[in-house]
Amino acid sequence: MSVQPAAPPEELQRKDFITPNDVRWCPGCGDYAILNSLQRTLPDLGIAREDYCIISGIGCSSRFPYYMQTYGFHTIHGRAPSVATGVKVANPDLSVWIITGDGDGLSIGGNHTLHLLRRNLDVNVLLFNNRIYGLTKGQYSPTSPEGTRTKTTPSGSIDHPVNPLLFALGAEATFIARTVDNNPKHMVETFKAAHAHKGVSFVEIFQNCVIFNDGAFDDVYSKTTREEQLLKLEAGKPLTWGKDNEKGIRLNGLHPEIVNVAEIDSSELVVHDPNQESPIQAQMLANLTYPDFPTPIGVFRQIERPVYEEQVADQIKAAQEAKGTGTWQELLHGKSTWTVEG
Amino acid sequence: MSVQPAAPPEELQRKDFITPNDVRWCPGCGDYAILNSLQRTLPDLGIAREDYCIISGIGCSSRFPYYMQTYGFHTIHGRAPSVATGVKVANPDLSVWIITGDGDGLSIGGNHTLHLLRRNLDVNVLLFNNRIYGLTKGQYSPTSPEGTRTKTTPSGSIDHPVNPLLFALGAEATFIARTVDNNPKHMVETFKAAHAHKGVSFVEIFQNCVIFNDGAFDDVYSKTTREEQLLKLEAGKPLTWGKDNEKGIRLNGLHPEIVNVAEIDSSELVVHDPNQESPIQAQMLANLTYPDFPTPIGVFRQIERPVYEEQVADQIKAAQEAKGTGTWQELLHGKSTWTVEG
Amino acid sequence: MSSSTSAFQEKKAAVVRFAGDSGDGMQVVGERFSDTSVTVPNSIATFPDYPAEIRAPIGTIAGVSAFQVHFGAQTVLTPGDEPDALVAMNPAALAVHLDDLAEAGLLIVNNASFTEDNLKMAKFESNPLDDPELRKKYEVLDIDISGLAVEALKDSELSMKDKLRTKNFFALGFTYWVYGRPLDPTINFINDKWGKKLPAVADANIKVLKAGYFLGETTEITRNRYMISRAEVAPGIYRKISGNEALALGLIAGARKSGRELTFSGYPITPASSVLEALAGYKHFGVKTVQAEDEIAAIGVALGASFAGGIGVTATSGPGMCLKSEFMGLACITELPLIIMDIQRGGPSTGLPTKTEQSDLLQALYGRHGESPIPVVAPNSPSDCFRAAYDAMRIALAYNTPVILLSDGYIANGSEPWNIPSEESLPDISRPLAKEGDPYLPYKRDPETFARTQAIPGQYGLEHRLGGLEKDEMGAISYDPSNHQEMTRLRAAKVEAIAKSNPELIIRGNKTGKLLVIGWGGTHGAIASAVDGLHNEGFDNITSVNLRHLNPMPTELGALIKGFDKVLVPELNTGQLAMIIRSKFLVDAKSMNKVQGRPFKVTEIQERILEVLKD
Amino acid sequence: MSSSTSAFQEKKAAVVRFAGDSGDGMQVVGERFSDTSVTVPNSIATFPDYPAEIRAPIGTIAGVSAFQVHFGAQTVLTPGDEPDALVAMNPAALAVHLDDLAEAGLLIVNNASFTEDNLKMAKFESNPLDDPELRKKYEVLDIDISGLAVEALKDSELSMKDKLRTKNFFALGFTYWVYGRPLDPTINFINDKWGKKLPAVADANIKVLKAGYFLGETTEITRNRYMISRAEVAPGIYRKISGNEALALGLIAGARKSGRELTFSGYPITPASSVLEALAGYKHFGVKTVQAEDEIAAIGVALGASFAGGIGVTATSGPGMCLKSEFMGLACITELPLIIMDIQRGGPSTGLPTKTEQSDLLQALYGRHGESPIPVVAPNSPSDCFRAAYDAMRIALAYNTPVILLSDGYIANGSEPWNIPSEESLPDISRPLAKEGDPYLPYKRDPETFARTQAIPGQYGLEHRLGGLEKDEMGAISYDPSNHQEMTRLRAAKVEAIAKSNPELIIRGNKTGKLLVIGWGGTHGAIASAVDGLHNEGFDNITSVNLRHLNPMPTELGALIKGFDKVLVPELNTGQLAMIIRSKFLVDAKSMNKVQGRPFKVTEIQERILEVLKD
Ligand SMILES: Cc1ncc(C[n+]2csc(CCOP(=O)(O)OP(=O)(O)O)c2C)c(N)n1
Ligand SMILES: Cc1ncc(C[n+]2csc(CCOP(=O)(O)OP(=O)(O)O)c2C)c(N)n1
Ligand code: SF4
Ligand code: SF4
Ligand SMILES: [Mg+2]
Ligand SMILES: [Mg+2]
Repeated sequence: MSVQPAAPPEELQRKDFITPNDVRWCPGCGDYAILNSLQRTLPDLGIAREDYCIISGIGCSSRFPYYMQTYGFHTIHGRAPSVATGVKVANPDLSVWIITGDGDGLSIGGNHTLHLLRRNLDVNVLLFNNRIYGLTKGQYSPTSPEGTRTKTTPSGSIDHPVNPLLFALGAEATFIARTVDNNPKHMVETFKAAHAHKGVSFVEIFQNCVIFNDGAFDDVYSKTTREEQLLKLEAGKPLTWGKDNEKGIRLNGLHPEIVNVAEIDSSELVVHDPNQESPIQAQMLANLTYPDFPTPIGVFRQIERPVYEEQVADQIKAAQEAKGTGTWQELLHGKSTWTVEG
Repeated sequence: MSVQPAAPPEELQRKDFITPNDVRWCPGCGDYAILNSLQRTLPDLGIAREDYCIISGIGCSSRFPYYMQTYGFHTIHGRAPSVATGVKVANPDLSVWIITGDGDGLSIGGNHTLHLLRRNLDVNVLLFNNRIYGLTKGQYSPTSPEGTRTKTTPSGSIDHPVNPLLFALGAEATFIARTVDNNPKHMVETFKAAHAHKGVSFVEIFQNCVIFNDGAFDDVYSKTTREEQLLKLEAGKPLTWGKDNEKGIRLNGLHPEIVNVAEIDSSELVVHDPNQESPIQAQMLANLTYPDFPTPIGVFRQIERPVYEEQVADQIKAAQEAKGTGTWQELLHGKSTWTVEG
Repeated sequence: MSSSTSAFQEKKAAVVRFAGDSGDGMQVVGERFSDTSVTVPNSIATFPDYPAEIRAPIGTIAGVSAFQVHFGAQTVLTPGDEPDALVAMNPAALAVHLDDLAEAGLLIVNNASFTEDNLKMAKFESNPLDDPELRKKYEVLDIDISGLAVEALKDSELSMKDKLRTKNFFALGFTYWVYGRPLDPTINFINDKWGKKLPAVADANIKVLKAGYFLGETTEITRNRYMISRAEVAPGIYRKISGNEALALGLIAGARKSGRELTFSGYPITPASSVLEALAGYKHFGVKTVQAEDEIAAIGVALGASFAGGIGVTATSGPGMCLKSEFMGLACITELPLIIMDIQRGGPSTGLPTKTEQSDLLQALYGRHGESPIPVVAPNSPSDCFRAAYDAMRIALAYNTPVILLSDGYIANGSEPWNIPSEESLPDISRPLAKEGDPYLPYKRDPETFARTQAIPGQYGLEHRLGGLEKDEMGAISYDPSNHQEMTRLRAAKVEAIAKSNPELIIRGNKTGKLLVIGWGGTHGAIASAVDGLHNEGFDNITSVNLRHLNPMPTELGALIKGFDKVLVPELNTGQLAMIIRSKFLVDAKSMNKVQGRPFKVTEIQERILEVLKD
Repeated sequence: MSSSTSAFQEKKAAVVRFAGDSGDGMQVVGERFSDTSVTVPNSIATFPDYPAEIRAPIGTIAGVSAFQVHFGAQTVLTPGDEPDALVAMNPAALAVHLDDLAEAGLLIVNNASFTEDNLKMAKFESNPLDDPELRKKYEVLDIDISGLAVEALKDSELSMKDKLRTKNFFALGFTYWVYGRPLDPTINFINDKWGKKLPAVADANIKVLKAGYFLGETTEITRNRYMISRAEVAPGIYRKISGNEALALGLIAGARKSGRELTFSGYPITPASSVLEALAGYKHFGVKTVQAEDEIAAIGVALGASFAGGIGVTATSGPGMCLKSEFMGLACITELPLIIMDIQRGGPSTGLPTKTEQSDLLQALYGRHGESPIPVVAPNSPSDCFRAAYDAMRIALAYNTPVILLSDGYIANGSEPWNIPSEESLPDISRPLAKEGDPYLPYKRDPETFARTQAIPGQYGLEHRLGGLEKDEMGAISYDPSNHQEMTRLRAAKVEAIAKSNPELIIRGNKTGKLLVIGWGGTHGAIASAVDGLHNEGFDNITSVNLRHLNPMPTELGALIKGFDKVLVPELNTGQLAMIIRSKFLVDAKSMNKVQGRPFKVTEIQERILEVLKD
């Protein structure tokens, strides 16, 4: 491992982010496409390669840092958010990306995810949701639908699954999005939006585990289903989808209902506004689930709120402006001393 | 500690639930009123005293089991939900009450609370929210408002607080309510509703810590403020409050707005329906916060969903119906054996 | 089917290793070979060796999967140090495993897979089969296994891909011929598995199996065949069992015999997951399983179940043990029955998660704050896991205590024949609850065992509160200094008292001599084989003993140690048991350590023993 | 103010304990008494003793709060075994503390509070002041402290409630008179505190303080006064400091001297919370503090900060240590600098959370899975916490390793005078990062220290990945068996190598003799006092030594032990260090144990020493 001269930020390319290590996911795993998309995204962000830091927990997805030619930390199961918090607090200038799985981030690590989100650190969380534990060979996960049969649930799982976006809304995260591993363009767009957001960015990625949960998302995102089942959110645009955008959503009281766009006045359609302060529209969207509703992808919510590590730094600056940066004597002498003469 | 003959369930009284132990909360602590209210509630539920089990974590509030003459388990910090899960899975007939604090249940124990809620065990969670760490003498908690000055945050806290009800909605809990320690009647009603709900019941209780956070809720629930600031939720009734119920809530799109009831048609008011399947109304209500909106108390949501421990038992019953209850030979012989003759 | 061609060389035991790509079905044929061998009967022990990755790319070194079986005419206690025969289905398998092959061992290679691509993936610069040195060192049989399998199926309608998939059975058939094993058990297996659903596949596999066998019969391809004759095996009904399966069965058996309902709660982690997975399949036995959100919750659920009157059990590996430690302290102070299983793997941290190690012993003994003694039981072989789990439950219930069971990846995944016990042969381990109507003092103790008596929610009139704060005998919170001292003493005395109830040490060799070799847990097979082997060579001044109980220590150990000049403690760690033995018995115990993610070899231990004897 | 009435009895040292209800201000007057004593100067040591409850009901036994101060003309190392004088402000205080009072000791009682209600709450059946036995055993002064305080304020406009609140200063004033201490320091304190904001309160307290003093001057109420003359104290600038304050300052000093930014992340827990609380007040020193959601997150944040190039620190107590253990393993295998402070309290589980104990030593050494050696440093007094924290940071940075610092509730809350070090007297502990432009091998080691070199995010060209899986020297994941063995060896060798850099043992007594008394951490004061005391009595065959470094063990310890016939290890646990010493040095070290939530008494240790000498 010797020093490789990296290009200046404006000239970085995908290849600059590829490590010499063999990538060790199963052939066909959705993780490859996500890796690819992130390697395509980072060169365009105007950040020097050495200022990226990828932090993960444990799981198939969490092997990610080993495949990115940046600084990386493959930590322990579920705890990436806390390590990332320390990294960001210590050095707010780094671009920090947390890679986690549905087990890592929502089962063992659910609490750290919650607190990371509410604290609003300026980091990006990519949650690879394959609705299964991949690395430990196929037990059900907190996002597996009820009735999922796995090694540990031969009669079907009985836990009601976590909806990652509803969970993130419960934590009042400032940026919430969803993307899919079979749409590189959408992934790159979403990653860029996540990066652009100042504050915590929570991105759920539907990720296919070919070995233990193949086709988990086919109902909504396969070639044949996606037009009817995916609702692409775009700020300022009405909520419509379908081959010719013929379907739309309007409100009945607080409740969304599907309408035929042709049959109604277009002003009745809900217009997507991710930047509204109230979380209610994002909540309404996060409640939409297959098969009753289309599955929204894109940015659900993006609002401004002070960033944790900046406030840490600000409080220090304010204290230093008020009191100076502290002397040895001030430090050690405390409120009162006495002298014993020699 | 000798056997005290307890009355049959229908004749139990408050005194049957009082232990001889000294209660060791600070004089004036809101915990006393809550204890009182629960001791008044339990005798009325038609359950034998020995079938109650109170399980807590660590904190001032979590000393609760020691003061209830029932079975009790004062566990470790943040982990009461998991112990309660084990108790309920092992014996679904018990009436299990989890007592937790804002630190216990939402800081260290946030993840267990999340998973308890989504799994929908038939237990009751009473979260004593005093917005402070009491037992450890006054550090800020995950529900402390931004800017709270405590021993650990002399310049003010910078973490955006958790809204316990939004969090519970993020976990898709089936019963969500809020009550206040200075209204025994409302507490008893709410506890009874929680008990009546089949499935997990999550109850946030505003609780005053006289020592470290005195008056935290005075803005919304003191004698002088409560009429203007508390919105009592009642199923089937419109959302109105104020001295003469002169204020109400109606919708503007997805957004609630405060109206003068006299100035609008009463059909425009939102009518409270805790039993609707969609969480959207409950979400709208949980978003209402002081000072922009009144603070709702009462039952936000109550829906039906299969109960975890019953499903565990059902799967066992189904397996036994299909395969019998298993013999020694079936257990040990497995798929194939061979015999070595003597 | 038996064979009359080439004469057999008689051997006491042999070791065969099947190695190939993860997709090549090596585990399947390895299992078949061992199942066939037990019917001989031979004594056997096996060791599967999976790649760390779920699915490494085909043909790579990371993707190699292997299965080793040791079978003998005398008791066999380990899967064998080094294979006498290696089946290598591709270049990567050869690259990984060739070094292990015994001198002049038999090397069976599928030369069809030695393509340029595959050689490159295995990082070979040239084809090793072209190297004359290879043939000098080993008895090399390079066979076009893929080609011959396809050839055997020329009349089948299976796709080419499916035809190629049968090649593992060709290799198996040929290996059967080498060792003169019957084909019938495998044919029966194939018919059971595919006969109904996929008769064409069944047919094909049988055909190819036989083709492999007949290759030996009909050609002069090998000069040597080996005969491992019937072993003297104790009479009984046998099955093959892996360590983790045996743990699951031991728990169910214990729950049945104690009358407690079993609630098992776990969080998946290699190599412990399969305990939860196994138990989830026993719902009709009344077993309740909960996959918790993490290891902390898992032990919490188990403890809750015990508090409610069931018996709670959890299983994990090292990282999970860290997370469970706070709850173990609570179980210790509340004196509730509970079983915590640690299937050890290579550490520290994530370490070598798919490899074996014994480095959690000191954690099991001391990995909690405060004075919190917990009994520790360590099974010493796959089948012993049954008895160890049963024993752990006995202790947990009789003494109202958490118990740690320390297994390891090696015995968890390894399997061996198990002489199935009868229901009657297992002791009664039920333990009565407090009686309704009697006065109840939660911490009143049995004067002999020092155990308290449990009362459970739902029992009339016995309401009480447990918790992590120190209590007095009445169950009331107590800050009284002397009460804390006394409770601390009693908790320790209780654990010490367990020793009386534990089975006696099984000592291999004389009770006095020059060297005592002390091992614990899964190294039993290697240590016993090493010492037994030396006994056979006349070294009757060496004795070995395996500790199944690490806390409390066996009462007779101190006296035993005194009878020897030297003590050697081989462990798959850097000397953890040795540390304890030195402290407890003030004897200059020498450590033998290995931290390589692999079990000891018998020969390694023998060498070290001879060295120590010389010193 | 000095006094000329009653003559003084000269004493070498005295112990005074103030005890009353939590609301009686006992901590305040205790602090005043000790602050006044250091100006004499006397050598002092103090021990505050709070109730476990936040606010127990007034007058109850649970609500008693006390403060003990030991002051002497010679070096004083503990707060004293038993008070020579006890001030009891109410019956509950008397009930709790009377037993501790020295034979014929001075008992000052506020008899105004001995009302029927208060007697009942203190569980007295009759008024103990009426018991003639009491007056036989002690020198009892029952004074109407409340009444006299109110009387002194008859001209004040304060409310009756506020007047009554000054009674603690009356008791203080009287005690000053008994020991002939000056009032000025206290008057200055009162003026500083209330003079500006609440002049009436300041006035009242001063008046009452003087009234207390003059009660002694003007009446014949006591026969005895005591004089503890000036101590020979090393010259320097002094302050009083508690253990946890000293930890905070040591960390800030270390961060300044190493050039690393300090990020401290903790989760509140008794008795560790005050470290976080103290550091939160040093923002202008560039200290970053994070109150995390739990102990796991807290150590994760600290480790992240270290990875990013700062120095991460976390502090907790036993239950939190359990939770942090998995992350310690990660810090160990990634070889990042990190400091974990464990302020021990009574265990197991929640145990006796407000009481002291030393029962986490084995957890600190072994409480993680896998072979994961971590250096352990234990400060031995409140002020020593400064140096220990500084030292922990030196080790963490020089060796790229997590370090555990083991303090305890006793030294954390206790305070003593501290001779403030100058900036120059502290060694440079900076450690260079890897150089940009040089090739970077993450696990290449310094040949002497075995430490690797850190490169941090933001450094150009040094991009690399760390993680919990075993790595080779290049930093690549490695499943290679011999690499794992070698890395395991190197991690251990690195920790062993630290011993060379640690300060020499401070040995009290001769280097050979009959008995070596080995202690560690916070028992230093009691053990040293005990042995020094015996030296004074002529026992020059006893030597004491306190281990500040528990891992690695001091290199010279083995040789030292060899020079003695016997070894005694007093510990506030059931024999944890003794276990290690026995194992490492094969010496029959005897344990002296106490698990009562309280420190050793000097006399207890002396008795035990004499017993062992006799054996
Ligand atoms: C403390 C701990 N517990 C359990 C494990 C085992 N483990 C590793 S990854 C994993 C879950 C993986 O699921 P997910 O996060 O969804 O990632 P995926 O493999 O599906 O990408 C588990 C249970 C571990 N490494 N550490
Ligand atoms: C593992 C662990 N960490 C920390 C603590 C210390 N601790 C006890 S209670 C508590 C927080 C209490 O806050 P909350 O849950 O809000 O309860 P309250 O006292 O306010 O009722 C903490 C941090 C502990 N007992 N165990
Ligand atoms: S197991 Fe599933 S998630 Fe893991 S690498 Fe394979 S396909 Fe991907
Ligand atoms: S500290 Fe606060 S919450 Fe705790 S008992 Fe006192 S008043 Fe109640
Ligand atoms: Mg997953
Ligand atoms: Mg609280």
